[in-house]
Amino acid sequence: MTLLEVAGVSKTFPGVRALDDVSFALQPGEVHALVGENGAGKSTLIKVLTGVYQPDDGAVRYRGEPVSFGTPLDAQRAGISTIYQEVNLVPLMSVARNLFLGREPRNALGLVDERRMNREAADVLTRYGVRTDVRRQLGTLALGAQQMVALARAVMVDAKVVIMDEPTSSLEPREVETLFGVIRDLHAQGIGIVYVSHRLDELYQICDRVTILRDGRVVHTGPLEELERIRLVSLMLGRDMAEVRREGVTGFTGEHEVQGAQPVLRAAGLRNRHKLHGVDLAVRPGEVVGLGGLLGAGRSETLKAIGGALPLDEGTVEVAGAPLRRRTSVGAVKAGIALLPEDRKAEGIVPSLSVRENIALAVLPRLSRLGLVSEKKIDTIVERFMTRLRIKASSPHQRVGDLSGGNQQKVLLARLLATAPKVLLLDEPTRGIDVGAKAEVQALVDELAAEGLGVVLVSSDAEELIEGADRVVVLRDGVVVGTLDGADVSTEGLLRTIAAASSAAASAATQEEAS
Amino acid sequence: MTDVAVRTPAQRVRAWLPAYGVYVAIVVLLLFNIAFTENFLAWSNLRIQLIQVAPVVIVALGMALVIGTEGIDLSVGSVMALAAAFIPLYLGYGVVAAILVALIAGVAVGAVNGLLVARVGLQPIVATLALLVAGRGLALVVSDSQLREIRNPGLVELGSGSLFGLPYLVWIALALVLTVAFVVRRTVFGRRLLAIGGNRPAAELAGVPVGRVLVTVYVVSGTLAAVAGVLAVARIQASDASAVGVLIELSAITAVVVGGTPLSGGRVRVWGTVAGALLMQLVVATMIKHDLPSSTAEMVQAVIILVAVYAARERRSR
Amino acid sequence: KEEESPGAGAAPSAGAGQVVQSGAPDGPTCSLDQMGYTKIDLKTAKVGFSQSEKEANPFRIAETQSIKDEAAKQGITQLTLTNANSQFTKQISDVEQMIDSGVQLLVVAPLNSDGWDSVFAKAKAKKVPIITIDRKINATPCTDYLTFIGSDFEEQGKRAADKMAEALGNKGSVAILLGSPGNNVTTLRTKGFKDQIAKIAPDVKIVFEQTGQFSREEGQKVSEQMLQANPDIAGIYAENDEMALGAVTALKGAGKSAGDVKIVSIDGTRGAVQGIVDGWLHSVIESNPRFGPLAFETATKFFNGEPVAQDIIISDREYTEANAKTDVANAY
Amino acid sequence: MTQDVTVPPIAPPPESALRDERRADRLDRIVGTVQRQGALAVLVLVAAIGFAAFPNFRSLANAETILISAAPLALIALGMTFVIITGGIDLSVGSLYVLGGVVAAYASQWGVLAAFLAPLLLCGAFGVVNGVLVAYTRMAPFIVTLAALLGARGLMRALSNEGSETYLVRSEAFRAFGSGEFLGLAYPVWLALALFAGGAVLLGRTRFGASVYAIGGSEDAARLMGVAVRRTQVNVYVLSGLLAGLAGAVNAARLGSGVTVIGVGVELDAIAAVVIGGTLLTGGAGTVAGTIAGVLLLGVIQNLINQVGSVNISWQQVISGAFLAVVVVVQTYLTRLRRIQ
Ligand SMILES: Nc1ncnc2c1ncn2[C@@H]1O[C@H](COP(=O)(O)OP(=O)(O)OP(=O)(O)O)[C@@H](O)[C@H]1O
Ligand SMILES: Nc1ncnc2c1ncn2[C@@H]1O[C@H](COP(=O)(O)OP(=O)(O)OP(=O)(O)O)[C@@H](O)[C@H]1O
Ligand SMILES: [Mg+2]
Ligand SMILES: [Mg+2]
Repeated sequence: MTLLEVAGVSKTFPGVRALDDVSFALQPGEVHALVGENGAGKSTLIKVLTGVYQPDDGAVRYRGEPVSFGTPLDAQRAGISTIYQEVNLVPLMSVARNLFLGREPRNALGLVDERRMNREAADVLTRYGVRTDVRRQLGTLALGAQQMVALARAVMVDAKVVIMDEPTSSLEPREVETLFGVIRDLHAQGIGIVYVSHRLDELYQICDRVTILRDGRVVHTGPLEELERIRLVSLMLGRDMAEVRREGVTGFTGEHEVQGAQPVLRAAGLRNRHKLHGVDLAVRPGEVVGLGGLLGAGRSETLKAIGGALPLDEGTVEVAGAPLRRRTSVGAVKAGIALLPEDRKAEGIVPSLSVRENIALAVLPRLSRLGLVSEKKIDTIVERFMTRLRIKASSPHQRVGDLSGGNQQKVLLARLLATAPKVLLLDEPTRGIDVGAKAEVQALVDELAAEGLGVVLVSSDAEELIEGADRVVVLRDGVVVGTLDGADVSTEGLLRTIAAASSAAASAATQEEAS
Repeated sequence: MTDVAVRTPAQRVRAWLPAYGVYVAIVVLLLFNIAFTENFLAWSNLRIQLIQVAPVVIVALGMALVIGTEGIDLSVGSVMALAAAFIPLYLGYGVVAAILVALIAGVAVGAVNGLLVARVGLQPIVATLALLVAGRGLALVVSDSQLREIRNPGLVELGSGSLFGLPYLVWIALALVLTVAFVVRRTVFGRRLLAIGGNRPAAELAGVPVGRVLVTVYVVSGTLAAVAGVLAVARIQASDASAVGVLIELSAITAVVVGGTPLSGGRVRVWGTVAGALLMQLVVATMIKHDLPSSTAEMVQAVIILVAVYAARERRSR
Repeated sequence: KEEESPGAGAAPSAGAGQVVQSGAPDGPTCSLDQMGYTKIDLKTAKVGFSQSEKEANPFRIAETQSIKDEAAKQGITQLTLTNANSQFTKQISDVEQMIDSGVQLLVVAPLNSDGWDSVFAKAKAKKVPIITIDRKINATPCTDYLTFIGSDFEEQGKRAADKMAEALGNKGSVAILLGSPGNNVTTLRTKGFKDQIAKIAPDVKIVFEQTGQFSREEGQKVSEQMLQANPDIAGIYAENDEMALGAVTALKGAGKSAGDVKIVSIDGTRGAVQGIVDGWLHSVIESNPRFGPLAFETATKFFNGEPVAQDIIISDREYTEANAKTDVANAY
Repeated sequence: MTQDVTVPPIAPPPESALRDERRADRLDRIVGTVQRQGALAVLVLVAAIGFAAFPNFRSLANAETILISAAPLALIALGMTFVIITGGIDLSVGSLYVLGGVVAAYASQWGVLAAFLAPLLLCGAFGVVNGVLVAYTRMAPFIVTLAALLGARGLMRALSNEGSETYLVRSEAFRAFGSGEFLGLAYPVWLALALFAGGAVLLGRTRFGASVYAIGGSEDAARLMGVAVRRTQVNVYVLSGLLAGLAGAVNAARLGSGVTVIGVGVELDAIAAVVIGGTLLTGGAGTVAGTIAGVLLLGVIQNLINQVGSVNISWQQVISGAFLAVVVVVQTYLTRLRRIQ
């Protein structure tokens, strides 16, 4: 019997047909990959399945019965557990409360048993590698750790179906392994899983079947094994296999030519209580420096500190030899530093404004005279970057909040590039971006480096880091523990450095314990 | 993602109504009055409506900008009172000097609001609530709680005179509306303000000088309120710190929201705000003219606000 | 450097003091024995005065000033003043707090005529006599409170009606500018006016009644609307002077000249009396706010064991064309 | 309910990091407590000053006066706390408070039960309308409840002959509720204490309370996490309406009549009390205990101003406005300290 099924579903948003006569079936005990370009309609399909959106047309059937979930709660009650694309938890509430919201353990009086809840939460989370005080506010956790909380929350209940919309986009290889362990387990219990990801390796590792969406339509569905990787990409992108093959899958071309010996960015002794303990970094023009390390190593903090978004207790930042005096974002942007934040929903896009306004936001002073903006100049810039980054929007005037995740990311990149920066700080630039766009972004990074920009790249995708960076600086607990150069820039090298640092730290800790 | 250009008529109305619902309501109310209110179409009557709505429009303009940044300014009524209180004290130095002092008072209160919100990080509703209370007190202190009559010919002329048949008050309001509309639409400041309202951390990271923009917005709101205070003095030919501007913050907020500007920030509808103020003015005038008791009038107002905002609300796809 | 003259009230207690109109020998009286309270010396006593509204209009300014001045004159050093700022519940707790802190005599200008139960219970327990001024409380004199000193608001309304009927020659349409809704003063001044008009001038039609909140600005706004809808209005009855002056500005704006519309109002502030001199107002019924002398005189008598009247109604004057010019200096 | 999933073992973060974090957390919690109890701290401080400076402030009777005058505002602020934590606001409480009082006084002719039930029903109904409009039409709470403010006041005036009629309380039992005492504390004070205790449990220890916080923290996330967002929203507005009506009834019992001239601006007092109590107006955080401290703080300040004697009312306003600002600035500062951790 089919577990969850949709037939002929359509969903239209103002100006966009997000789903067009889509049919999809999930069998018990299968891991079903749902793939497609950014904006193909994956998240929309998931939201239709779980009662967030009501379909305009078509039917949803669950365990053979026609259903119509009015709210996500209905779907959850019926046994469909979902991890939505953006982390959807409540940052101000404690970790434990987030984990148990709506199903808190209660005592004899019907009151929430806080003690038990905290204990159980700690137990559950340790199994997912998250060790923290569960009474802490969730928002103080790194995005990856939050993602693991969301995962634990979804899997904790007795679900028949688990839907995961890009669960790995902010996870480390190590956590991805944890996640896969969980998925295999659910699989063995006969639970149906819908799995969305832009990381193709992952799909081939754990998925049984695949459904490919393009422009809101199903273009292929079938066993994954039988589908060649190149063919999958070509189906997704709607291009010839030959063309895809020619382009290759990563966009990086290899070494960059470093121009000039003087670093364009030099950060020294960055210190912030609890987060950074003296980080040094230098980037020369045309160089791409990767920041490696595990979750919580302080990579995001380093970027934020350089970009003026994190107050520093100590440390200096120089751009092209000139020290930054005003340690604010405004000062950093003026000095030519552009930061792509990790959390694009909270710190990146302005959802209520149009694509056009979002792209122009950071360069307004340059596109204006005497405080009056020049619409013509804006149009030129916006058009240039929308074409260059292939931003898919119904028009430059579409609300950014209504774009698909990947396209939002591209809009942000466009905003940064429009400022013609000297230094680019990219925190997970390809997070949630489809293969096609990812290659484009990567190629773009190459291109920008070639133009003489200094780039700092943070990515939890080891491959991306290795291929894209000329040098990788490895962080741990807010300190630089090693640098990989030249031939050392390899996956093994990276893992070796991280492992060495871990054991050193561990032994240091034991010594401290002993004394 | 096929673009769908075809829409059913119902859909088209639904897309259109949020933006233009207020105007529809105004037309309906106008028609009602033309049919049932004596002397309604007379120019003298329309003139009165414009004069009475002018101060609300001016205050609402500032409020709309503040709301665009996801803030709110409850102190506007007290600023009006403070501006009014200063006028008679400095009239001895001439009308211009007196008006200048009044405007400076508005700038000062606005700056305090702005600093509390932008630099100290207070929630706008609390920061401006503090100034709502303290500002009124200050106005009474300044004026020694006395109502003072104004006989300065310049001010009286400002309040009751006309140019090309339109009262000065209306010209001033119109000029300010055009200016603010222009600022929102065409200036860097306008765009930045909307970005802050849409997502403050994002605006900050994009290099928008958030603090400066916010302080400016509150200063503009304070100044506009002070202008309204000066005009109120000129119009009633008296400076009455205890009564001027009482509860105008609610009228202004209502005008802004009825005009289709969401309280959640990120968007400002200047002409919608004007329309919102006009609508509420018409509602009040209609009820006064038909001599409804205050109980009925208040209940009717409640319903009209709800209907107008319901029509103009943001629709989210589900 | 002040060019403008203050609209009102520079020398409040300078004007005419209050004159008792009725109540003296024939009405019911109240004495120390009757209430069972003890004698105290007013000079060394703690006295509390609770004002209801901000001293921001001539009436309230003059009222508070008169209490203060008279207390000083009597040599009372311990006078506590509170102001409820138009919040009734604040007034209740203000008064209760004064009782807690040991005042021995309370003078209260109530914001509202009902709702004093808890205060009276407390005052009785502590044996603190309460003199209410200007507004009467719906309770038992000589039990709940000592006595009431003030005007008869309904009577004021009636007198205003007499003036209006006279001004209009018993016919024409009239608009009422009401005070704040729910306020007892509004209620009584409206009732007195309407009853009397119905009785003496049935051809005077009341075509419009809207609140002007006792404020000049609102009075002006409402009048402006009213003048458009009722261009043939002959008279305006304003329940206080401020609204009347607002109506004058509205009339000027509508191009009317002095005397076109007859305005009758109540209070007797200087600005309004000047309005009569200028011809814009027809007449003003006074409501005298200078309660200080009468209040302390009554208290002194009471503490001396003499009987005092339970209802001390003062006689209010009226200003018309005949006396306005000469008496404008007396107005507050 | 927890499924057995075997998770491949991964190296836990080193102990040293965890210890560091724990240390940070301890500080975090201390500062957090101070911040949450900031209002209480200020209250203690201000009361101490009052104690030292004014002999009359020290009396038990004065304390009782403060408590009983604060009781109605406390009830209103309790409901407001729930609404604000969901990220909403309820401007209608002032009008519902008057309406409740008028209706209670009128209904007291049918006995004490009617005197309580009638305002609860009517104001609860207003709460339902507020809640339904907020939850189902996505109109801003500010504007919905602003309309309710007007509507409820209009209704109150319509019921009381344009406000001119004051109904007297006819039920002796109801009147006794307003004036009676138990163990030295007035009944209304006991009622407020009991409801606050109940409110604290409801907010902190029930699933409903968890939903309230979740909605305020992030409405979208709460919806996706399966919180019954709309039902919870309706419930908090109903709660707020009920409590405002109850406050009106309590006040009517105490005053012995349904006074029509009260309640203007009470919503702002309630909001101020809630915010002084440390609740975020943006929603998602706050406590009932803080609110009670906020209410008392407002009462004590007023009491002290009166103790000073003859502070001009204009200056009183300047002082209370400035005071409000100072308290909130201090609190914001503490919050920020905490966030920097
Ligand atoms: N609420 C909305 N209003 C209007 N348009 C929307 C809305 N949500 C999604 N869309 C549009 O529907 C289309 C499908 O979006 P969806 O989020 O389903 O893409 P996706 O396949 O999940 O992409 P990604 O891989 O980037 O997450 C996009 O064009 C998007 O702009
Ligand atoms: N496994 C974990 N469990 C609990 N908390 C964690 C974990 N890993 C990191 N954190 C928390 O994350 C915070 C630091 O994260 P940070 O953003 O610096 O990580 P990062 O190196 O940038 O990684 P990412 O790029 O994934 O965000 C710290 O507060 C730390 O306590
Ligand atoms: Mg998606
Ligand atoms: Mg990071």
